[in-house]
Amino acid sequence: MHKPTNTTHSPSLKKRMEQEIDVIASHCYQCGKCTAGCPLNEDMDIMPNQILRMLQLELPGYEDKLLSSLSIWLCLACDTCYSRCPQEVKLSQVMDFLRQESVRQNKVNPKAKDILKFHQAFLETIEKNGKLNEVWLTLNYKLKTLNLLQDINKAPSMFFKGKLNPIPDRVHNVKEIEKIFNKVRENEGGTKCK
Amino acid sequence: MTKLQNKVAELFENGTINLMIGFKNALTNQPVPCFIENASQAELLIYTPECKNNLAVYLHKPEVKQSKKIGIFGNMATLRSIVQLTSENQFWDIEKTILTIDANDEVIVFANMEELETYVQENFPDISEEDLKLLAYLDSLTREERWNYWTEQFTACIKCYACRAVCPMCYCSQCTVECNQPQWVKVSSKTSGNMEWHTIRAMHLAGRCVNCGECGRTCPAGIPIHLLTARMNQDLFKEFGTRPGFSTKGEYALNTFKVDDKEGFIK
Amino acid sequence: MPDFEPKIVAFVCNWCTYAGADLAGTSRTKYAPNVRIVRFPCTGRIDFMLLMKAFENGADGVIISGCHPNDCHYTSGNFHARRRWITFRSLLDFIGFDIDRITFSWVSAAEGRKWAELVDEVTNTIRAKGPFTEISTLDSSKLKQLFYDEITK
Amino acid sequence: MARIGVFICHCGENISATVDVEKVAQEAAKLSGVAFAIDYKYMCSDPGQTQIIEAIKEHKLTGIVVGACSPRMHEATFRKAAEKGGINPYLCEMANLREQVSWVHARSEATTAKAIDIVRMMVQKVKQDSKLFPIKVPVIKTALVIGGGIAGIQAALDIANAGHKVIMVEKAPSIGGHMSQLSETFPTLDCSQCILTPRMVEVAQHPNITLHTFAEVESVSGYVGNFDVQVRLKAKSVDMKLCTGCGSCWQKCPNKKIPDEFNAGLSFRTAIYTPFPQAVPNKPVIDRANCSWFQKGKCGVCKKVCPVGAINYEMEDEIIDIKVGAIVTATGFDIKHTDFFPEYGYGEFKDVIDGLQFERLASASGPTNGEIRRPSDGKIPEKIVFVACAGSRDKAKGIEYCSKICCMYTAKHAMMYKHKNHDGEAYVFYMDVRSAGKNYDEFVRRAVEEDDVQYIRGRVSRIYEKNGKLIVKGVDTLMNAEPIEIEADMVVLATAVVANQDAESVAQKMHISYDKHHFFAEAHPKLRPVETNTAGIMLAGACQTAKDIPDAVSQASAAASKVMGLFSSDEMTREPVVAVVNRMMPPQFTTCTGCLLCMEVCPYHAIEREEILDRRTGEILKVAARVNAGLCQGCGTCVAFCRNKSIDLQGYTNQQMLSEVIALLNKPF
Amino acid sequence: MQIGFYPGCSLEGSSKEYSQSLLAVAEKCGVTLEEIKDWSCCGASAAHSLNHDLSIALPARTLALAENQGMTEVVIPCAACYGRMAASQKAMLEDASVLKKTQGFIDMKFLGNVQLLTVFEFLQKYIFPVADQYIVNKLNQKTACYYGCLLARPKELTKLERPENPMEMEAVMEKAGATPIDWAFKTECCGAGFSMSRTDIVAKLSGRILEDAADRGAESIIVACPMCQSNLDLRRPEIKKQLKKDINIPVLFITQALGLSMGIPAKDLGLENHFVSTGKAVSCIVKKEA
Repeated sequence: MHKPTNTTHSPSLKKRMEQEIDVIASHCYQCGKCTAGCPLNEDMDIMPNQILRMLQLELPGYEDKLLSSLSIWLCLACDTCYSRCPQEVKLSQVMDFLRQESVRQNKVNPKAKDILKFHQAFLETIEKNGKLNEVWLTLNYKLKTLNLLQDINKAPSMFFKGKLNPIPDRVHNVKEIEKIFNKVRENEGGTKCK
Repeated sequence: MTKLQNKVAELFENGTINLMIGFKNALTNQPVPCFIENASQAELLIYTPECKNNLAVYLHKPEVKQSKKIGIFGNMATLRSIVQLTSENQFWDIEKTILTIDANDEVIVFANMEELETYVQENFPDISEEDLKLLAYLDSLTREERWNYWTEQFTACIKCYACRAVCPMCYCSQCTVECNQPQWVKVSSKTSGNMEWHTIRAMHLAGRCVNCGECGRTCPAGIPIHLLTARMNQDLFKEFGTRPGFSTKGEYALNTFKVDDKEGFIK
Repeated sequence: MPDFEPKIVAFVCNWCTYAGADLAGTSRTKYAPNVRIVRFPCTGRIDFMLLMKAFENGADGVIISGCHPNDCHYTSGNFHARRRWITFRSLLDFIGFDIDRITFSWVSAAEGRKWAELVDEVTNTIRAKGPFTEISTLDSSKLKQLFYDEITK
Repeated sequence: MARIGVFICHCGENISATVDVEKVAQEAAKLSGVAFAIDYKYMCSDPGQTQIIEAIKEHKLTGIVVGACSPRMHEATFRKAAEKGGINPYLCEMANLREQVSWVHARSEATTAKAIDIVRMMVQKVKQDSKLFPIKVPVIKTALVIGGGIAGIQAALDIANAGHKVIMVEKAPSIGGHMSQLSETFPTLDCSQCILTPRMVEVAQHPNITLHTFAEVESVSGYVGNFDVQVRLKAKSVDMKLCTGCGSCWQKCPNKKIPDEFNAGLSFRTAIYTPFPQAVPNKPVIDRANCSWFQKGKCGVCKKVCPVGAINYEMEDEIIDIKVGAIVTATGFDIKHTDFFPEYGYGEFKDVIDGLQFERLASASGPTNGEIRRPSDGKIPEKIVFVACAGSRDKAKGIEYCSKICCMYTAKHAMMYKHKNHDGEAYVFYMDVRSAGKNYDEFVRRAVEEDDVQYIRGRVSRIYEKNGKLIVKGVDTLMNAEPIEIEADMVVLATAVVANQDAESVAQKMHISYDKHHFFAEAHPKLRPVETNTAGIMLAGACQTAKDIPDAVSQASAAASKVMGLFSSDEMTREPVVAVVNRMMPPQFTTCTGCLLCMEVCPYHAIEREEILDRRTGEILKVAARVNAGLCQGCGTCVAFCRNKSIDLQGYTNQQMLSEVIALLNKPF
Repeated sequence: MQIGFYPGCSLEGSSKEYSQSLLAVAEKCGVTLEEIKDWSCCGASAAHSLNHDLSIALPARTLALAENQGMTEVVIPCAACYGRMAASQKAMLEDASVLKKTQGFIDMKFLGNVQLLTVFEFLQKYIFPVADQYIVNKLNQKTACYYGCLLARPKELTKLERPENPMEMEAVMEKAGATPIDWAFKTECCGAGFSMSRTDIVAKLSGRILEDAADRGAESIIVACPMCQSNLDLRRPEIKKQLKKDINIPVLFITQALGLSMGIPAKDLGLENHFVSTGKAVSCIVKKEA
């Protein structure tokens, strides 16, 4: 049983979100159209419209529930919700925000660890090469997740079809890319890309 | 005889016009406005880039209006004025034939207002370079500096109203400054009264002035008053996209509105 | 000057702001007595010259207020007024007039409190700015200066 | 020389508690032109007013200032007093010393000073006041009703029954409007036509009503009591006098494949047609756009078969001029069609239909004779999904408002379907059920409880077709946002109610204002809901906003009563606070330069072009602006706009406003 | 007039046949594409999932490069890359503070004067006018044109006329002599970025898409996004498990299909790089009767 409490101290998750991205939680009037259209609604633990509801209510305990939910990691940013939302709520941006917040406070849902690791592996590869090299990404990811055997069957054929080239094709001034990463990190002590 | 002179002579002969307003050389070899009353005088007519005067102003003069069929030679400013004045419903009582000389000095006689309009719109001029410089300079000043600059200028004003006399847009039979019930503008030419005059003038021309610059050129005190209206025009175009002397059905900034006009300054 | 009390003239429309000011009264909302209200049928009626005249005659600040957009009793008077103000402001600003002494505001017949707050706010800002002398001293000082320049030439 | 009297009211203690009223009166007495000043406990009381009246007589006052409450409170009172005293009522001004002084400031020097300033200001003003006299305009006691839907019909009948002439203009070939298309009506489920058609006939037969169908208003000029209206009678190509309505023409007409507007496109009609069997008048017109005679120049069958020779291809549009005193605008509404909904298939799925189409399917006189069948294959649907708020309350689609009638008619639709197909399933996707109204919520509950219609709270995200079924992807927000997929046979979208296509141009013709959705604007959202801002033009029905039948009808009767009120006297008086263009001796005539830029400024189109002619030769001497006092409402926008002050506003003249300002400031506060 | 070209990472790796075929078609029609020198990754879904600033900065670098290299238009065939690039451009143009910040990150100037083209826009603008003279074959098959998310959404970036049921790809396919089918999953999501981290989801989503296409008798599926292609092509075994049935409709890139119609040999279009044999699609092709 939740008791509404207006937490005057630290700004609520909603307030912080509305600071950072161009979404006003109260715009959502809970019609559920987002959930109805979401390709992953069956797999989500908290439905898209409920995520907004929880933001709106600002009840204690909701913040943790949200940040440790699986849904925010399942969202594929396919924007089906936004494109049909009668109130034009940019839900995919909400998801991005929640993901980043959940990493900051490291509340990432254990079931989502792989997804997170993939993203991190991805960014690391870019930071190193400036471009994505699928072999590196794959190896890097598999090392992170330790499920080395996944897709092992595909590798050779991919290789022969020329879809995998183990020699990383790099951006010439990779330093630039690194710089960008570092600057971004400094700028907001927020999400570490590592 | 030049193309222009021929054309005008022809217009006289076939009776299209019985008065021509144009430019001739004065003794000083300065071009001055002139009135041609028959074909034989046509050869006086000249046109050089120095012919800056806005001849549209003469179209208001009763003496001119008397000779109903009037030909007028238009530099860009004059043409724009005619367009603007038409949108202000001023030429219901005269027949006018409008001539100009285009870039590859061909003489154009406009068959109708639409033609004139399109010509004006195609060759629509910008504010002159030096005016832009001046405006930019004034913008660079602080408010107080601007205030001092302009009050200096207004102090120099002697209220001769030459600016009004040369302006084709100032055609009121009785100007606000002549109203004394109530007395809107102080009669004396003290600074404050002068400022009243110049603000009124600027406001009344805002969105109507065609930037011919006559007022500035003619001012005996050398006050760059044309800048006031020039700036008004800039701002109105920025705010509302209206351009004086652009169309005979011209949208005038101050008698129209948009529901979403910006109002950041309103509390 | 410590005990300076600004003179503020308010040009308001009859249907919204004047009624709003009345409402402030009926609900006994207190505000600074520095303001004097001149009643117009509509903001569209307010001639820009009246602002000049107010300042010339010793006003330190002017409030212009009427119905919110779309609420005009005459449907569009305030819209026309708004354009006139936009234009006049940019002119005043261009000649270096201190436009912060003019306050534009929409106050509806229901916004008695807003009116009271507006008056107090304006009174304070103007009090802080001090008396408005730029125009009243114009004739004397400017002319003197001119003679001085002449002499020192 | 002005002799002004100043009367300062204590208003009990209301003023005197904070303002030193005696001082105010004394100061006032010192003002030039003030012949008499006094303060008194209650000026508005009888003795107070008597004092004023006597003072006027005794001191031969030329004007009075009453320093009391707000003019919005007692101006009328004191102006009457002034009149009783024998001076023109408009020579009385009020200084607002209560609402704007004593009630808002503490007792202090400054407060009293302010009071004095205000009095001084009003004294200056009253000195400049001139006698004004109320404007009287005659009233033409004929009303124009635009639109022959239920609202128009109701208004017309009410006015006509009160004994006034009414002219009704309807753009369709028959009156009846949308109501004639409805099957049954909520909350009683009685047949729409059964209650409507008698009214339609009554209109046609009423001695006071002139009916113009297939006609449109071309232009409206003039002002309250005296409108000049041009009406275009579109060529019907059928001579109404000769035609007997036998119908042999449309039975024989070869162009049979024209989508039938009356059946919402679910069936076809012919090129010469009467829109529906109960049409009034029940005589056909030719739809020239679809007639081979007018398009290809051949055919002429109808002319051949017409027994009375009523067909006339040469007939042309006719413009008639009518004079009316008041106008009731009842032009009705339209609905969004299914092609408005990308996520519901851009209107490409035949079995996704809108509310009106369902009405026709369910109507006994409809294309299926009241059997609800799928447009695609004529099968009787076993599962229908009803989608409420389709397009309404949808900012993304540009319609933020609630369409008001959908909740009720959706419940009705679901009910009717269940009544006709007992083992069919009906699902309603809704966001809220808005059923405020007499017996409305009971009606909705009946749908749920007795006819077990399934209400699911949530919006439908998408509809697509698969193997002849419509897959409806929704969600149940009450069931932990459980996604729901329904394989339906038919989907009914309760599409948004919108303004008519031509609403904007109609409004512009009438010079009435409208909102951004092109619904016509009432003069005041609460207190003047049936009048427009243009005096003499009233609103009725859904042209103002979405309305159900009872609302439309009550507003229509209200509009009618407003018209009757206007018609109750032969002439109407109006406040003389109007703008005037100055006049002077020839040859000047006026200082107006006739730039006519002010015409655009006037919200009431009250400024006209005037040509001043030479009496003998008749040649134009001058062109100037003229204010039509009948139309002018006295906002004064033109006055502030006029460059050389040729226009002035009575009661708020330039002279007055300026001297008020100066008077106000010429003393330190 | 130089048309810039941003292949993006996948087009250099798992989907190189996409760029291969695009370039082949362009060459055939005498249009030269200029690859942006030293371009870098757009950050894809990882960047915007983990770091907002980064998701703008990474594309910004490449955009700035393109500007410096004097490009006025850049084709971005990869739907994902296009989405990120366009989003970044929009964000910077609309918000001065973002622009300032980002320029700081990449320390390069960004003007925003490069116009980004989706593969459709490119084809319509540069290939369509000349296409007919090169089209020699009729694909002669029922194709399901599959857009996925990023080509259709968000609506303010992908300038499609009918985001819920787009027709741009159909137009191309009709030119190529195929018969596009009307189907329901055109713009449903394929699982996109989960191709590695959540294969189960990919299988489910892509499964639905394949199934609907199959049910409606598609002989080939046409895509314009490397992620869609690899999910629908590469993940067949998982999809098979999911659907408990085998669907072997080949998945071609729009440019491959167009290439085929222009008679470009399958090899130069990288058609043999697919997991699901494209033979079926190729076999349908007939000569176009003059």
